[in-house]
Amino acid sequence: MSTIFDLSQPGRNAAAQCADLDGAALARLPEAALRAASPALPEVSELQAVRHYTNLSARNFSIDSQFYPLGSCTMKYNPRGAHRAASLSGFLGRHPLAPERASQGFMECLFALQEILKEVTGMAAVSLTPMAGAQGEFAGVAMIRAYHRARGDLERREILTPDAAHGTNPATAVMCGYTVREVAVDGNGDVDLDALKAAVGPQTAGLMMTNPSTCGVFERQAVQIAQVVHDAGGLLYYDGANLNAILGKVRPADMGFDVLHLNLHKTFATPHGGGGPGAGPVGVGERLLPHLPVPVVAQHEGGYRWLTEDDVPGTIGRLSAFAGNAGILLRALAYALMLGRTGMDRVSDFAVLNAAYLATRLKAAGFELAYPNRAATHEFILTLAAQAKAHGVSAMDFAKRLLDFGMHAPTTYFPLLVPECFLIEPTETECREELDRFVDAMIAIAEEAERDPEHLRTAPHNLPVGRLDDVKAARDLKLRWTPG
Amino acid sequence: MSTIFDLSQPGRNAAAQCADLDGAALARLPEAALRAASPALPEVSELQAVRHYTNLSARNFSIDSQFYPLGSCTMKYNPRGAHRAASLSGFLGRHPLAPERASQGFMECLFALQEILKEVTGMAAVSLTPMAGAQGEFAGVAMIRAYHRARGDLERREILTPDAAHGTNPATAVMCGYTVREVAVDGNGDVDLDALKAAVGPQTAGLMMTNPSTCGVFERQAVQIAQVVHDAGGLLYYDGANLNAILGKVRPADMGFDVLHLNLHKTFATPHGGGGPGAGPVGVGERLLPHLPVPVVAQHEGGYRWLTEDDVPGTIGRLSAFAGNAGILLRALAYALMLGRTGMDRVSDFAVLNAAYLATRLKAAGFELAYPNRAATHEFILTLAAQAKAHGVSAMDFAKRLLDFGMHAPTTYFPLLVPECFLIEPTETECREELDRFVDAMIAIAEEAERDPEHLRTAPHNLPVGRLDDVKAARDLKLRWTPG
Amino acid sequence: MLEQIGVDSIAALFEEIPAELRIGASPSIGPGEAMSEMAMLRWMGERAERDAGLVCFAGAGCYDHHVPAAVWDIAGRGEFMTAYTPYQAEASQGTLQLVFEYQSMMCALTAMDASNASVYDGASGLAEAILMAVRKAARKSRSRRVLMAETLHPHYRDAARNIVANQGVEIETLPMAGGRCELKRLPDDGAFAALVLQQPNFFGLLEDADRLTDWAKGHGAAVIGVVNPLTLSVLKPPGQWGESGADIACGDGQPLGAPMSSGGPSFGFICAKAPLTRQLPGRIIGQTEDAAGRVGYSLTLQAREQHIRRGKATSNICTNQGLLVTAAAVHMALMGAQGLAAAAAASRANTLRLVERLTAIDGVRPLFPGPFFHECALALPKPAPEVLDTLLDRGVLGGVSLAKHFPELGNALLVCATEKRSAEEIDTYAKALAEILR
Amino acid sequence: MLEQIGVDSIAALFEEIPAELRIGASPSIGPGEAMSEMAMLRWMGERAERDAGLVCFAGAGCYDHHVPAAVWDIAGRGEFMTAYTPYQAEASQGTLQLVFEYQSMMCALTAMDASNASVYDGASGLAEAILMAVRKAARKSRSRRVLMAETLHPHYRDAARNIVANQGVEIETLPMAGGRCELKRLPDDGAFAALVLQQPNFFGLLEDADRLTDWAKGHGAAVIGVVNPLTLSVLKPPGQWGESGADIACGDGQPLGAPMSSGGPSFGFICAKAPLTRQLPGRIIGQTEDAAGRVGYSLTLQAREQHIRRGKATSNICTNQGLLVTAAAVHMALMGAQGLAAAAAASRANTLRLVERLTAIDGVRPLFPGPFFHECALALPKPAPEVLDTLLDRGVLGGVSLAKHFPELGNALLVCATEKRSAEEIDTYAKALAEILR
Ligand SMILES: Cc1ncc(COP(=O)(O)O)c(C=O)c1O
Ligand SMILES: Cc1ncc(COP(=O)(O)O)c(C=O)c1O
Repeated sequence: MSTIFDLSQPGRNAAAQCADLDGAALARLPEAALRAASPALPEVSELQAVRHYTNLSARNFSIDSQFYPLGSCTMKYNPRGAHRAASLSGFLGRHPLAPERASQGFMECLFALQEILKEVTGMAAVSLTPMAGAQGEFAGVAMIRAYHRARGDLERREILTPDAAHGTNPATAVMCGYTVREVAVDGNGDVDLDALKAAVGPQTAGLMMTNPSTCGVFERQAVQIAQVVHDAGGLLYYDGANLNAILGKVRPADMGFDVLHLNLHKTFATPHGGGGPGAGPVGVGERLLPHLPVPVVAQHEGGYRWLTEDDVPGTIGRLSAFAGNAGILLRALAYALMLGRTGMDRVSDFAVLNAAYLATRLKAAGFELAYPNRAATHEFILTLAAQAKAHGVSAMDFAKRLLDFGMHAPTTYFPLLVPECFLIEPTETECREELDRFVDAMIAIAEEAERDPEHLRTAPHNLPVGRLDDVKAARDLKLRWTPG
Repeated sequence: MSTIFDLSQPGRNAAAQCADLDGAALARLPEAALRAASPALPEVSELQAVRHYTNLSARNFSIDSQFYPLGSCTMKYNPRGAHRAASLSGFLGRHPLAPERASQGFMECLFALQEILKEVTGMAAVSLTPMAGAQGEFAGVAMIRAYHRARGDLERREILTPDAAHGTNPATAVMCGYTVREVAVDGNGDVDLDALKAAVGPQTAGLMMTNPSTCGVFERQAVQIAQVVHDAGGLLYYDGANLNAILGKVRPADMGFDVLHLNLHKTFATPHGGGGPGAGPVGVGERLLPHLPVPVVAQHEGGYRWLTEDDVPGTIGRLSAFAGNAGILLRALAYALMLGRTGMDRVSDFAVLNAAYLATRLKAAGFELAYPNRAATHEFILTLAAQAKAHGVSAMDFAKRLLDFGMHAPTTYFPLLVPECFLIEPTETECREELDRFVDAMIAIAEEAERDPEHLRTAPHNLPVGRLDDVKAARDLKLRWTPG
Repeated sequence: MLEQIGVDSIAALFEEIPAELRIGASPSIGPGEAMSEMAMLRWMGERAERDAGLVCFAGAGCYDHHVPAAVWDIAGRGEFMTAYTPYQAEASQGTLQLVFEYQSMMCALTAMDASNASVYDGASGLAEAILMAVRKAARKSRSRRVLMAETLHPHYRDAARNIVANQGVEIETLPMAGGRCELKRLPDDGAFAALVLQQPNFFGLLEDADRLTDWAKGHGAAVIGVVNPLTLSVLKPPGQWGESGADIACGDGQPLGAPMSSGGPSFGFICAKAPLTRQLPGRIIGQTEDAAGRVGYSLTLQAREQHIRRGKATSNICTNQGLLVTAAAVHMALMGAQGLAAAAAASRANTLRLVERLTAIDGVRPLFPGPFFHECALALPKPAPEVLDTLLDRGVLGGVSLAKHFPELGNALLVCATEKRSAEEIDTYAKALAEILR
Repeated sequence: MLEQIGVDSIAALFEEIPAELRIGASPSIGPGEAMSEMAMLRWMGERAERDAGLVCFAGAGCYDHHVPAAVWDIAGRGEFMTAYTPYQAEASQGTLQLVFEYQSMMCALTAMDASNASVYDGASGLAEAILMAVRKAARKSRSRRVLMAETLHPHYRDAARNIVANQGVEIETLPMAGGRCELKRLPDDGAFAALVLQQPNFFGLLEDADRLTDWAKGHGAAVIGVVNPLTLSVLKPPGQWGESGADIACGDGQPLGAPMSSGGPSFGFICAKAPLTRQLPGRIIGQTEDAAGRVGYSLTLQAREQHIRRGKATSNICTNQGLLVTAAAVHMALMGAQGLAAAAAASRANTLRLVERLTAIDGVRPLFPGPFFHECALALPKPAPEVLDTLLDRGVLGGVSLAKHFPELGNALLVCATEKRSAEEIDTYAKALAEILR
């Protein structure tokens, strides 16, 4: 499809969006500060822009249009009502630095969300400010660091992660100045306790893990793991990306975690926006309370006030210009209000039911589960190694061919431990018929893999473009439009 | 694609939309008034409904996604800003029967629109209440009828229309209790003055016509026609569907028209919504003033008030439950405000420029114009009779094949006078490149008609369905979903 | 572009317009300086703001119901909103299938066989329904008389009469007693083409639809039921009234996903029993197939319509209220029968509460006996317009005065509390009214 | 479904969770009774309403600009809003091409060679930019010292420091005089990895970006320009500062289509000169082809990212602010260079007017000399927080107090009037302030 730049014609514009350029206002600016030539932005009519982007949008798979069982990502339906609530003009039009007195409605919402997240996680306090899971991780590990430092315990230079951990975990540890040591996961998807015991020591600042793990199984030794790490003087970090599997069933605090982040955009109703935004609030136990990032909302004389650096002297400080992704926090609150007490529980009920059903059916259809002895949680892993060996088709070939069936592919090649893997998360909002359609497609593709593997290897065939050359993209770097 | 009923499963619902059913509230109703069984509406989750209708929407051509040169229909881009303005919660939340004191903002808007429409048409007064062009026509002809009756002139039983008139014109005349007499249009698209003179008489209540006419040319004898009809005691009705061709250039009142309707959804910014809604305000000269349909907004003691039957005793009365399609009227006002004085003129400038350019290019490409001696107005007619004769392909075949090129077809077979015709209205909001693409497509199809006419006759080939069997639709009537 | 056309100015393109008609170089029409979108939104916003903020207890044909957020997110999609009437079926399957689904839902709600794709609104739709019945009668009784319940919404009565009178149709009134049709005054003289009754009626009361229908059928008249589609989730559908059901069900679709919007746009619906299908006005969508046997949808029975039949069409309607039908289909799919019934029940519960609170005030009492659905007419000790005006100062739109259309009923006020009204809002209203009437 | 799985209850699916960890049958977590969408919207609506209605004269990194209605009509389309990060390129060409276009636009605005697909916000983005420069310096000067203008937004300074300090990066301050960087206090000791300057700076004043850039380049330090993208429609882009241009341009994209939204979500952008491309954090989209030679787009240079490189990634960022980038691309396409420049100029004109009006009041004067862009720091005769509080009662959000971050500046207030502020609103503010200070 043409780019918007290809549609551009000098002098064309969306007239209604151009106030008269008040040259006089610019006259008093120093010449040297001004730009010599207008930036080369596209010059198009309003219709052209609207049509171009409308047509572009049709080239996306999305929850609103397709089944999207991308493991670890929780691509579920997020109620439009939550989006509406966050889009109320009173919220959208609020300046972040408005005085507290003029912010009580908003602050009440944030406070309510803090309380809800405390309840569902069992933590002592929550700060809503991190802007995504990875920033939540950063905040959490930075707090662990601040904790050890505050105690004068300066030699703890290492963060442990299971080798199946999400990439953000080790990357976060490094951003916080730590080195990473990976701990093996055993054949049933549990952390190898002996390996862990061997790995911990006085250099251990903490362990980052998620539960259910990225292997799609519930880590049964969570309490023992906590024991081992705590005994070594380390703290436990809970990556909350998989919370939808246990919402209302288990609280991370009860498993012994000291600090966690939640991916509100996964568990609590934010559509993923083609890459974001999200929100990654952190929750802490008593030990890390003094280090919570600011701002935080506190109740105060029948109203609400911001806690800042002055109130939390040990804070790791602010991590963004204002108070985080406010709009995403409001969506999460709206969602929680609609779920209510009983609904929280239902989220994990259906997340796990759907995954278990899908796993059962795929297994019955002859697919191999990576952890056949384990119960599926909200997601589970298939390994297509047998198909790869027999027919020379990779998990990626399966994935691309699924697109032709009008379904997004599951997560491929993650976790890295499992060869030719599909990490499948149907989510709690899909209905059985959609799951059945997926099974049908998988069966059809498996048959095709036998009959005509080349058709898989060259898939997709029904999309606007065929399989794209990633190597060329990286080799002949073209990162912006240039004329001609 | 499955229907929403096919997705239905007993007991499923969009939980957040179901308040608890308060059985007690219904208990006190008489048994006989209650329904025995719940209506068979679909039972689906919110995700299912959203996904179903999102995917259905992708099966539409629309202005936002395609060039749509449907003659007479003015499929132009309507600024999203106008839609936004009409969607302001103060407007959407207003009850139609709120007292005037609580309606001054809204009424000021309607009054402003009345004034603008008076100015652009030159009429003495405007009533905004008709809900579409055809209801505007009804109101206009009903006023003509009321006028003659009020004068005791009871023998005028006939309404004249050019034979090229839009179907709503004769249908309206009949709805108003008149018989219709058609007057021939000559080879240049002008009304045959002699035929008109022969047709008028004491039975003539009035003449309905549009200018530019449905032949896509400006009726040059408008003043003479008015003279003839007026001399015979009839009144002149102006069908304002084509006003975008002359906005700011000529006023219908100056051409001698006594009454008119405007299609706000064509000239003044309302997207057509897959069939509506629209708004068809009527304007009248002095003679019909006493018969204007109510309600109308009047200025009153520094504010605004409704004129009703009590204020306009000769009114043809109200035509709808409330005050017409308020939301569409607000869009029209928003659009007019953005156009301003100079913008009105620009509408017709570009409407005509685009049509003239397209006509010139198509002619140069070998297509036959129906009125080659005439200047194009905002639209023009092509006749594909030569192609039909040479290759056995109809205008409909051309139309269907155009769809394959990602463009909507022009209006086909209207006006009926011109064989195998395309009535083409590019509209004022399209840019030149889009027009050129259309010409390219037409040339490609014309070549294909020579080479492979069957490919046209079986088009479309690239859409979700092939050519649909209209005969079967009418013969095996299936007007609603039934199970199985 | 001018060069290709062969002219040297845009003005030259208008040369066929006789010079004496042309407005001239600088037209002085229109509303002053062009506003940017920003300036326009400010101007309109100020006016919208001016009327905003009343808590609505008015009904009378237009109701403040909840509309799920998803409804207009979907209906507002460009592909639905900026498409035209689906003349090119293959490029319009989105609209066509959606309307087919809508027709199916409306048939389910009304227990009728066919639905069209909408008319302008409930009132003008009633006129079309009457014309359908008169055309049908033309083959039998040839009657052009229509009997209309006095308990019908007065605006519906007016609009319908204003429209059908042009074709010589006469409307006669079936009088009411106690706010409902007086059965014993059903006339015995001559033939009627149709009986028009509203259920629940204008006052929110339930008519004896069964007996009225049976009477009409017994007298050779068609029955036209004017109904509120939301209440049909609970109430007996017109297609099942009496022994053989009404012939036509019509009404306003506003309670199905349309904001009040000052009364428009909403949409009118018309559903009919099979023998009347070909009398329906406007668009109708039918299911069909392409050459490969794929199911598709297209406009059907077009020979009823003005663009084909011109003067012989069943109506002059062309543009209808398509986008509102789109919203209604999505609304019904999201709400389901259960959601609609819950909204209807909650509206009734709230109105019961409201009436209880208001009639606890000295001098306020129900105007009529008998069960109402979710609207109720009250008798006040002071003129209703005056009371309503004072309530405005307290942020309450207290209902609709019946003074204009039913002066004989005294100080009468029609109130309604939908499912959106909270207990506090209802109590606020009661408190305000008590103070005003003190 | 349970039958197929072979269990008899949903609870059985959770049996692997150790019993002692399970919350039990009736969890008491969460916010009470489930609300319907309607009830939730009422609850949230009441709170949104509570803070609404102030006329905004606050800026300081978040601005009340006009956003064309089309922007969010497009960005809010389900296909954009409910898609994930475009890992499956063939099924994500919509997002991918759009971001590619966005990158191109940002490069045009900043005169840089490459842009990423967004980071969280301007402040955290600055931290990433600093880490980029430090990594680059690791190959040369190995300096971990960064010189940061005192005139930078204090929240940016804090956030950046809080983030980079964990990696042992030291931030030193380049002091200001008269609200601008004091050139003569540019240090001479040792090497810096980077110089960070903001243009226009926190006080709205214009720095001598050319000389600052030349100094830094002369001393082997990278230049990081923190810029407001709207002003770049008018101001010299960082890529052209001084002799050879800044190395990195970053900032907050909020002025490009994002409502103020209490500060988020907006998005951070980072653009860089070619040598730094591979140091960029987060997603980058590249153009490529399929086997048939059709142009397509995909995530590229993924070897920088955490999902591939884990601990060796350039950043831990994963989820970014994609939807806001979507809005920004549509916004820039609709506004064009001309529209952006007009909005910037109108904002400046309004702020000039505002400052003129406010400084006409006794005791109110500009805090600093010299040209500002569209924000201005004023000196007041009373403490700013107190004045702001009183202004609230008159519906005016009068600006941002500098008391907390710059107590040494006395009673200082930072004001801003965007293109959305009308002359009347400005006059209302001036009148209110005059009364308060009387
Ligand atoms: C298990 C896990 N941890 C962490 C993250 C990072 O969260 P975010 O993308 O919000 O930064 C993700 C997201 O993909 C995840 O799946
Ligand atoms: C020339 C002409 N007249 C009248 C009408 C009828 O207008 P409406 O569809 O709004 O009823 C149309 C609409 O198609 C038209 O093109």
